[in-house]
Amino acid sequence: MTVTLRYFAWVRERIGRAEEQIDLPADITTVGELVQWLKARGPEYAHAFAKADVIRAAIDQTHVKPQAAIGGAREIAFFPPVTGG
Amino acid sequence: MTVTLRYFAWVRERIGRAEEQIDLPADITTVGELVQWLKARGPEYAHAFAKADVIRAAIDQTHVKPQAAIGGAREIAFFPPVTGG
Amino acid sequence: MSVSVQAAAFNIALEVRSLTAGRTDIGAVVTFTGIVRGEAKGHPITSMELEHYPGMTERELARVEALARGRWPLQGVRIIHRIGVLRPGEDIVLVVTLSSHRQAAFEAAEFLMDYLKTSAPFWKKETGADGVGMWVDAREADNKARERWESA
Amino acid sequence: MSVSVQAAAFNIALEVRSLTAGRTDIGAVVTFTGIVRGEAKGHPITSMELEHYPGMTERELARVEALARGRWPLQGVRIIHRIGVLRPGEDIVLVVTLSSHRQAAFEAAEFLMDYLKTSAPFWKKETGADGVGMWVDAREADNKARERWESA
Repeated sequence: MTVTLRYFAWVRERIGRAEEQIDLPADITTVGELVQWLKARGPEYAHAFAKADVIRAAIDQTHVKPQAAIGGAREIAFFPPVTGG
Repeated sequence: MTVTLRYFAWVRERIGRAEEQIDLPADITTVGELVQWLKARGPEYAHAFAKADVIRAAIDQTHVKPQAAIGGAREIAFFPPVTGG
Repeated sequence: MSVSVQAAAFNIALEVRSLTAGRTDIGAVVTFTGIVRGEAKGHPITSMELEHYPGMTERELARVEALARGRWPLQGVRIIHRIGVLRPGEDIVLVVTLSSHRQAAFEAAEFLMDYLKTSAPFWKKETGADGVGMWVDAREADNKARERWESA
Repeated sequence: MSVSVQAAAFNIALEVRSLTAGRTDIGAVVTFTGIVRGEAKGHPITSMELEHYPGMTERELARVEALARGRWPLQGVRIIHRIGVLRPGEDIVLVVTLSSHRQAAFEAAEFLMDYLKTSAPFWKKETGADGVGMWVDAREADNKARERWESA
């Protein structure tokens, strides 16, 4: 399954890109598993996700918890806690 | 002692005037006593102060309770509960 | 002078701008505007007249402002209360509070309105479609709203 | 559409007027404006950049607005959040709430700000006098402010 990953704020800066398409391995079923898989992709990912519990995620533009099932997600985003307003 | 009395809103309308000067009898020492004395002055005063506990008072432009001493007041005002804002 | 009693209308943006102009220490601005409604207790009203106690009004508003400033770290306060005859849809009152953080600005604005409603010497008279003017009764809810600050 | 994400500045008076024009059922209008401060943790900042997640931002703001409308009797809501580069003293965000009575307008405005601050996908980066940009950390106080609505 192909999924678009999007990164924002310092997650984006550390990874060095704003978005990318990935082929999701069949054994990755939750957001938390995806984070672990990404961390193994290279030092920039390891750096971005070093404190994985700080990073927030959204599936198809809705906030989700790490244990959320990826299901048929088209777009998964990772970002720091929000600071608008 | 001469004191200026001022009336506002429906207290003013019932009494039929916005202000007047009175010579304060020596035995009137509190706002509450002044109200009782005013009520005896005529039907328009009796009407205005019929529900004396509803009427608010101010001495020299500061809110006071009925038991407040009149002391050297120059201006005593009577009015309904405020409804601004 | 941050307290005004006036017949003229006000402009929220101009009032806020005059308080914030040239400053970079303000993080939060809260405004409250009270407006004449076209109905009172289910009956249409055509106008509202505001009577007040000149002199005492300004004193009370200044006193209430001082109470708020003693309670929250405010970088600015503005109170405007209109008097005279107003029509439905017209502004009655404006309260503006400025602070570094939003909680203080929100709380101070609520506090100012609760105190203003229960202590500033204004009285409203509403005129209905029949041309008869009726003095507005004080609301118990306003006393309750004020009391929460006294017990806090 | 009562939610806007835009680079352009806004005018509070015009926004309020567009919500109240021709209406006589509104008694209370509360506005909150968030402004860029010239200092962060004691250090001067020269600019702030706001990044956001286009699409999700509008969805979150609309969701938060719907939550507020479900909780208070509101006659209007407006949310504007600016993006891009802003300087100290410039407006960041505007929330406007309209109701018949002031308590609802105040509470809904506070609620909207608390939810906006903790769920709308915006991120602030502050640039100091040395030209170095620093991402702003989320404030625990904002999470606490939001939690009070969840237990209420």
